[in-house]
Amino acid sequence: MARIEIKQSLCKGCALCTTLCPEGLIEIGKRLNESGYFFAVFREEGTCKGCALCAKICPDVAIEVWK
Amino acid sequence: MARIEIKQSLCKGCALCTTLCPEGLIEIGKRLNESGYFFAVFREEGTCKGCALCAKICPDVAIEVWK
Amino acid sequence: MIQSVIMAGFGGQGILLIGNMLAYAALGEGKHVTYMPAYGVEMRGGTANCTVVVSDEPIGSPIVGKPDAVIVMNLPSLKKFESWIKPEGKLFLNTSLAPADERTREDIAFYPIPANDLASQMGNARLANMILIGAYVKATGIVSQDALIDSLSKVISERNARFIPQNIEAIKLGADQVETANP
Amino acid sequence: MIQSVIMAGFGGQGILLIGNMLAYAALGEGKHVTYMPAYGVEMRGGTANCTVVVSDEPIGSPIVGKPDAVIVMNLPSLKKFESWIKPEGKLFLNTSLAPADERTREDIAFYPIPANDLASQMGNARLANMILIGAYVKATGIVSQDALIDSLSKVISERNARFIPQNIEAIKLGADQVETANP
Amino acid sequence: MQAAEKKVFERPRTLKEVPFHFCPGCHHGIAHRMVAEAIDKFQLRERTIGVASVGCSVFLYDYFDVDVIEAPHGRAAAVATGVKRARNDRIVFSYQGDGDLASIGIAETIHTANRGENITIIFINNTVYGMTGGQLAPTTLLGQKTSTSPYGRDFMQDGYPIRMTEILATLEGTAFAARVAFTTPKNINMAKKAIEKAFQFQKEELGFTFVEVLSACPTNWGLSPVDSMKRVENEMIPYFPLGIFKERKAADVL
Amino acid sequence: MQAAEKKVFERPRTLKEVPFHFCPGCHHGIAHRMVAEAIDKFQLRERTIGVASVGCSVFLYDYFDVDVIEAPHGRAAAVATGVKRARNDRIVFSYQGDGDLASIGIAETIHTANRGENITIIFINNTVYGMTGGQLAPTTLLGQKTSTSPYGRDFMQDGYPIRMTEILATLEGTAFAARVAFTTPKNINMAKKAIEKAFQFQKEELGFTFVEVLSACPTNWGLSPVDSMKRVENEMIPYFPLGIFKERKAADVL
Amino acid sequence: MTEKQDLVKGNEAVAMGALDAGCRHYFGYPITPQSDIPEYLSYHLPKLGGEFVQAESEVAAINMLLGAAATGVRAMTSSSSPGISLMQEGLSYIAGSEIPIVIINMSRSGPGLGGIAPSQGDYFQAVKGGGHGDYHLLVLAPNSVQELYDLTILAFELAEKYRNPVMILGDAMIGQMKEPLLRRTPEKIVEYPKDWALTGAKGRPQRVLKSLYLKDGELTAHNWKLHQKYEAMKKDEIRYEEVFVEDAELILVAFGSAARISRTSVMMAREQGMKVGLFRPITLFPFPEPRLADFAKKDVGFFVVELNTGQMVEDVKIATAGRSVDFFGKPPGALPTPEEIFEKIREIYPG
Amino acid sequence: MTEKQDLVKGNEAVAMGALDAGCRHYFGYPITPQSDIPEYLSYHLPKLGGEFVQAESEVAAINMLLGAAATGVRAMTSSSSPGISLMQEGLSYIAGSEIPIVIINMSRSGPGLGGIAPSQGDYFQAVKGGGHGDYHLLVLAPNSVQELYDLTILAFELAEKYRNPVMILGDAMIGQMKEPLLRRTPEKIVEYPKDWALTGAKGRPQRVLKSLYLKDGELTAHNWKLHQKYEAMKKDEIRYEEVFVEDAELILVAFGSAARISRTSVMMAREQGMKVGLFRPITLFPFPEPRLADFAKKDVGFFVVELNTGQMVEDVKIATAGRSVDFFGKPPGALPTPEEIFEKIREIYPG
Ligand SMILES: Cc1ncc(C[n+]2csc(CCOP(=O)(O)OP(=O)(O)O)c2C)c(N)n1
Ligand SMILES: Cc1ncc(C[n+]2csc(CCOP(=O)(O)OP(=O)(O)O)c2C)c(N)n1
Ligand code: SF4
Ligand code: SF4
Ligand code: SF4
Ligand code: SF4
Ligand code: SF4
Ligand code: SF4
Ligand SMILES: [Mg+2]
Ligand SMILES: [Mg+2]
Repeated sequence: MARIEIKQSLCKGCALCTTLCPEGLIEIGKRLNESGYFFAVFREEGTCKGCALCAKICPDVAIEVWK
Repeated sequence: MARIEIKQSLCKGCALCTTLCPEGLIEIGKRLNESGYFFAVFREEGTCKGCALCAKICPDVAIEVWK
Repeated sequence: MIQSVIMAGFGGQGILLIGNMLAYAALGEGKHVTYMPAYGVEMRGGTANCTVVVSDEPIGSPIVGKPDAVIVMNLPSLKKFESWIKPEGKLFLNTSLAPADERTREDIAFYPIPANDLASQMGNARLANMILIGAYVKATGIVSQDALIDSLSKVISERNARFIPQNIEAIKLGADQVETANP
Repeated sequence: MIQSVIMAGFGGQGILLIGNMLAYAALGEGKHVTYMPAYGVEMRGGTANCTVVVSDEPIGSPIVGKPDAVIVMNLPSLKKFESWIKPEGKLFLNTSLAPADERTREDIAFYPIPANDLASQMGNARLANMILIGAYVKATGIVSQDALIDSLSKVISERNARFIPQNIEAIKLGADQVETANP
Repeated sequence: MQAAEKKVFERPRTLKEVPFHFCPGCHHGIAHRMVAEAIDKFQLRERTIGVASVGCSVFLYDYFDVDVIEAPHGRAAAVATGVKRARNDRIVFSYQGDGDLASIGIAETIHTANRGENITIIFINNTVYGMTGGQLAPTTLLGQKTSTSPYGRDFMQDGYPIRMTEILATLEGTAFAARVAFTTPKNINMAKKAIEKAFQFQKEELGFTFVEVLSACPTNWGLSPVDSMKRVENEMIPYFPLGIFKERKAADVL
Repeated sequence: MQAAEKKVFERPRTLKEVPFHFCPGCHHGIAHRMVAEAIDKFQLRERTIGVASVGCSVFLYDYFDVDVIEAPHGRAAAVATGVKRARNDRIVFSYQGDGDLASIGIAETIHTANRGENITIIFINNTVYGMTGGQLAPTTLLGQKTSTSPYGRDFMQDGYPIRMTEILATLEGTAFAARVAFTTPKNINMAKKAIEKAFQFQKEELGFTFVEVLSACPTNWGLSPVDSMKRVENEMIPYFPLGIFKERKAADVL
Repeated sequence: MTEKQDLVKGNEAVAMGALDAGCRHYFGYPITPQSDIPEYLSYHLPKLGGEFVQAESEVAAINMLLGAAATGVRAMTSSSSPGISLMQEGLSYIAGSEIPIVIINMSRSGPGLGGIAPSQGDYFQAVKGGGHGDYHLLVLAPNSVQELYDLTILAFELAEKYRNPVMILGDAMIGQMKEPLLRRTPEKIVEYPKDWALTGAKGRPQRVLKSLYLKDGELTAHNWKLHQKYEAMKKDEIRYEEVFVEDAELILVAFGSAARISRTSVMMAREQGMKVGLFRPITLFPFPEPRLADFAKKDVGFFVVELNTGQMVEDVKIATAGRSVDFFGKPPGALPTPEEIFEKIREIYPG
Repeated sequence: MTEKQDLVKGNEAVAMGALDAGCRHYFGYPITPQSDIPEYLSYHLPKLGGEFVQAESEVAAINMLLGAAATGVRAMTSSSSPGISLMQEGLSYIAGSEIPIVIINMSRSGPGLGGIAPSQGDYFQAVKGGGHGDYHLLVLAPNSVQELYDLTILAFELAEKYRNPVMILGDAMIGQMKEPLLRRTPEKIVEYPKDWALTGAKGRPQRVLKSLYLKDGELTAHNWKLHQKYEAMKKDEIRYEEVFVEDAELILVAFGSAARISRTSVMMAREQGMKVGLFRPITLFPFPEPRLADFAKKDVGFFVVELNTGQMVEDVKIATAGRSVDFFGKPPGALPTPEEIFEKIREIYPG
């Protein structure tokens, strides 16, 4: 039962994580953060494998992974 | 009947021509030129082939060759 | 007559674009004008602002310490520039991103305009800047609205010419806000 | 007492070496001294010269416009420096390479010395400079001959130490010329 | 159960808790993280001195919790040489863009490698001058439009995209030279290993180490971050092949 | 009979009747003559602009009867680029020493080659800074003593002798790159041909052309001219192999 | 010859001026805040058959310029402070070899990397000579977009007239601002004989451009020759602008963007009835020393305003020997406002 | 601590001074007339465990120096005019980053390649700042072999005291001349805290040395901070030498080798009964302005002698505001003789 945490304030909404997650668990949300970016959100529903690919590609080190 | 002419004033006595002449026709003389160098001299006695090796190696373009 | 305005906001909000429009509009009306961006090309992110001075006489400083008006598109810019405004000057505030109650001065004319919300209602959040410049021009009369609209063709590339009608609409919508905002 | 000398000749004649010797000799005798080469490291070929000033007092300029003496080892240097010599100064000329009749001044003491010929007679043409410095020191008494001889060990590397006796001989031979040259 | 949960990916110690100023989707951030991880891995933070270069990565010191000196544009390799010669028991790395390293700084780069200075250079090749607004870089691909090659790079006019890793690999002083990218999970892993190896080699005093990172500049390419990633894969890698171009065995030094 | 006699070797027209200032036995003189001969051969004198560099060959203009511009130390390739870009129908060559070209000027050299500038560089590698009195050059051989490597060049300290022809040959913009020497009649002929080919290529607008000449500096080597020649043959050639390293066929340009 | 005004950025006005002066060869390296110049030229030069070369560095750029200009073509480079520092050796060679070039310094904040904001910290470097040896650039300091254009054209003429490098010293403010520009393309480009240009020695003796002089006395003579050119510039090329100086009791002296801002401050002072004038050197070298010396004969105070901690103020002191010279400096990082300078005027204003 | 005098070349005295000041890191590139310095150090440094690096260029050298000195070690470079020009960007960074370094300019003739003869054409570059931005080097101008040695040691101390680059401005004359030197190795090297040095952030917060300041007002503050240092130098570091100035009616002002030659001319004048004195600035920045201003209060004339066409004369004019200042310049190519200067004195001497 792995999971990730996306630090909303660090995310710039680049969407690279969304393309790499093998489970399609991340999407760009509809809300702006304080820097004016639509940030990525973790869709709690699916099964996260804790593969950390999302974190490894995140240019803003906005993702932490728990397993 | 080839021959060479060494321009005494240009010669710096480096002796490179003496080492390259296949006929051993050139030697460094015993007189100084106006720049203070013992200059090379052509020993008229041997048979110059006009190969121009002496001229080609002369760093001071002091040698002309006739054939 | 000499009038100066500082416009400020986030990098992507099109601040420099409306600054340029105002400058072209003034030029179109045969006025003297200076447009001065404060930029940060070598620093990514951050805020953008520019100063436009319009005058009937040759202009000295393109930099002003006490602008006649300020157009503010986000909160940090409100904090930075509100205090600069000349007494009895004008503040045009994008209340969608900088709440009206964050302002502190009472000695100036205040034009609160929910530009992002209005723009979203128009179907394109990026029109917020047009709404504000429309309001500013209407409220100050610094140039005519026609001149402002004419300037669009100078700042919008041919490739994007199809967006011009939208922009005109937004300018007019902004102009309409002036009465509501500061009746 | 302050005495200055310019020494000049072709690049390879060991001018700077004898200049250095004189400077070391002066230092050895506890005098003030400056040694100033005019050099052309970035230009190959050409001439070399140096100026040495010896004094009992601290020395101002290491450059002199009117030297007390000039040591000349070739013809171009004679042409250049003869006119510089102070009235009643001294000219030491290597007549092997610069004929005595090329000189023009009569108001100075003249020491014609066939240094190259003398050196060749000693079996080593490169000693010409030693002969001239020997003569100069003898004629001026600027330093003692002993001090000059002592300076050899400062300027000649250990590898070449075996040549020192030859050099001493040449210095003495030079000193001996003074009387003959300028009786 | 929360208690059993373990953090399997976290921000490296050497990277401060500060948001990057980079544009969205800029690969500088990924490269930063990997360098910090390598420093953490070998526990080098307290003896590392970083050299910041002039380019989008100039604020290195805002992110890396190590001592940092700021070099003039292009001179980071020379500065790093000075640092290392003065403190040869410290770990010294520079982090440079393609304009910085391959254009204005190519002399310092080549001679630092040729001297075999025991330092590490991380080289960010994004085929463009990022910080100054997208001008032609020595690595700009043929045909690529930039703000100073508005008609596309033409070799008759602007010359050819330069392959730094290949050039440096030919030099005797280079101990390790590799080119990496972040386009696929496999490439990401390879990149991480290469950067680690560079620091490891430095630790073992094997000589000059160099990692070229093919990197995206969405802002100046005028592409989205996702499309930029594709461009790295489809356009850059074919011209700038990935791999290890030189890896010295310890014995070579002797 | 005198009348039938023909001059078979004479001073080339492009070389003025002026004695060189070079030291006895210095190979600069031979290289000068060959360049002048190449210019004569293709009748280029009246449309050639030479670029003098700072080194023992700085007085290029005293010897070559062509228009000449004097470049700052190391920058001859950049100056030549400027000349050629301004007058692309002229023949432009620079003549540079190893300190000039491979040390301070390596950036300009590499980028000029990389841009494929249609110029010719004659590069005199004598493993030493001649003009300034024999300091370490980037081409100084390992173990060689110079006035700034008094204990002999040590790669741990000073790095490795750099092979410029090999580096330049790897660049796309280079049309012709060769290394030659004057040690034997065969090598002398090869040298002459290489220099001619460089000018011919330029005439045909094939791109950047480069000839490295292994050259003796008897003065700073502390050797006689004859022994210096032997050193070129026995010590330099083994490390700096002779030959043509790149020769572009016309078709490559297209 | 177009007569219509357009809204133009300062940097672009420079590029337009260069094109209209007949310059077809540009060599440069990108640097903020002047990259609009190479960007504009990289677009336009190829269409005009010119050459735009992005050099590998500023060192390479200045030397490419040396090579190109040596052949007699009009050529230029542009950069900003750190890049200009890298060009100092080349500039010294160019001045020494008497090659006419134009160089633009849209200066930014220093020292070091500093920042990209406007600054006048490079006055000394530009005016006293940042490179080695005894030489001077002719330095022009525009303060408007129109002047950037006009002085760029003039720069090419003066460079050829004196066979000397001419620098336009601007800064991030005037380079980035936009104003209406009247692009009055010259009807005829003023040119000077090019009997020194390297074009190949066809049918004439060899020509050499160099700065090395080793023969006895040659270099001394060469230095004096250069000196004479600088004296000639002092005689013939001094340019300045004066506003309200006739009756002024206090003369504010400022150049470039500091002058532009100060102009408003002087207006404010006049509105308050203070007799304040503005003296704006347009040529920084030659410095309008004689004109200031004239004012110094009257009972008038001087007030120098610079975007630095005090550089041109030294030249004002030399010119006004003995007079009181006040100084207000604002080193880079934040521009002074007209109001701020006006406050200083009020403090200083006599009585 | 050796007490014996030896005959030493000026350049070597610099190298000895550096070693005796504890400098163990040298970075440089050969250039006449200073190559004796790197040659000497390449021989001695390895024996002392130091590092001698022949850089690929002067640009590389100054940046290696920046890196080494940033770690807190004493480090230096040396060069001559064209090489110093190439270092201007680096120097501006070093000053801006407040890194203590020592740089030697054994200046030669310019502009451009010029020649290798002595010259003082680099005064402006050294003193006004040849690089971009508002900064100053502290500049020392020795005029003897002994002073070359002593001032080199002092240079390292002052560099650390002010965290500022210190330049020794010599020339081919004092660099090449030999004189007796007393190598009085300091008993204790004067050092200053190095709480800014980059040594690895072990057990302490990160340290950063940089010159980029982008936050509002930061760079302005940084520039004023640097300015305060220069003001402090003006207060505490002015050095000069005076000969016969007390009763002088004419004060000859000269530095370095021009002063050395002039000293003999002044002696000649005194022998003729002329009341002539010599004022020799030892620090060129800070310039001994207050001291000259004191003299200017008296009825005395000034006569500036320089090996150029007129540079320091400007600073003398500023210092002596209003006084008559005569100038004799000898640009490079031939040194003036004491006799020549004496003739000028005779022409100028009042009465
Ligand atoms: C001497 C000098 N020249 C030019 C500049 C301007 N400049 C700053 S960053 C840069 C290039 C940045 O490109 P790159 O090195 O590729 O880094 P990136 O921003 O792409 O990561 C330039 C030209 C400068 N600061 N200093
Ligand atoms: C900027 C600069 N740095 C250094 C020098 C001094 N300098 C003159 S020639 C030279 C090197 C000469 O060596 P090389 O290029 O190998 O030519 P060579 O004399 O051996 O033919 C140097 C360092 C200079 N003139 N300018
Ligand atoms: S850890 Fe892997 S599965 Fe989980 S969100 Fe990230 S990429 Fe998707
Ligand atoms: S990769 Fe990082 S910055 Fe980009 S959208 Fe995902 S969490 Fe946000
Ligand atoms: S031409 Fe040949 S044979 Fe004749 S002298 Fe010369 S080398 Fe000897
Ligand atoms: S090669 Fe030439 S210079 Fe040398 S000795 Fe022979 S003729 Fe003289
Ligand atoms: S400009 Fe390009 S390289 Fe710079 S931060 Fe933005 S995306 Fe990254
Ligand atoms: S020093 Fe060497 S390279 Fe220079 S001329 Fe003499 S031998 Fe030739
Ligand atoms: Mg880049
Ligand atoms: Mg060499």
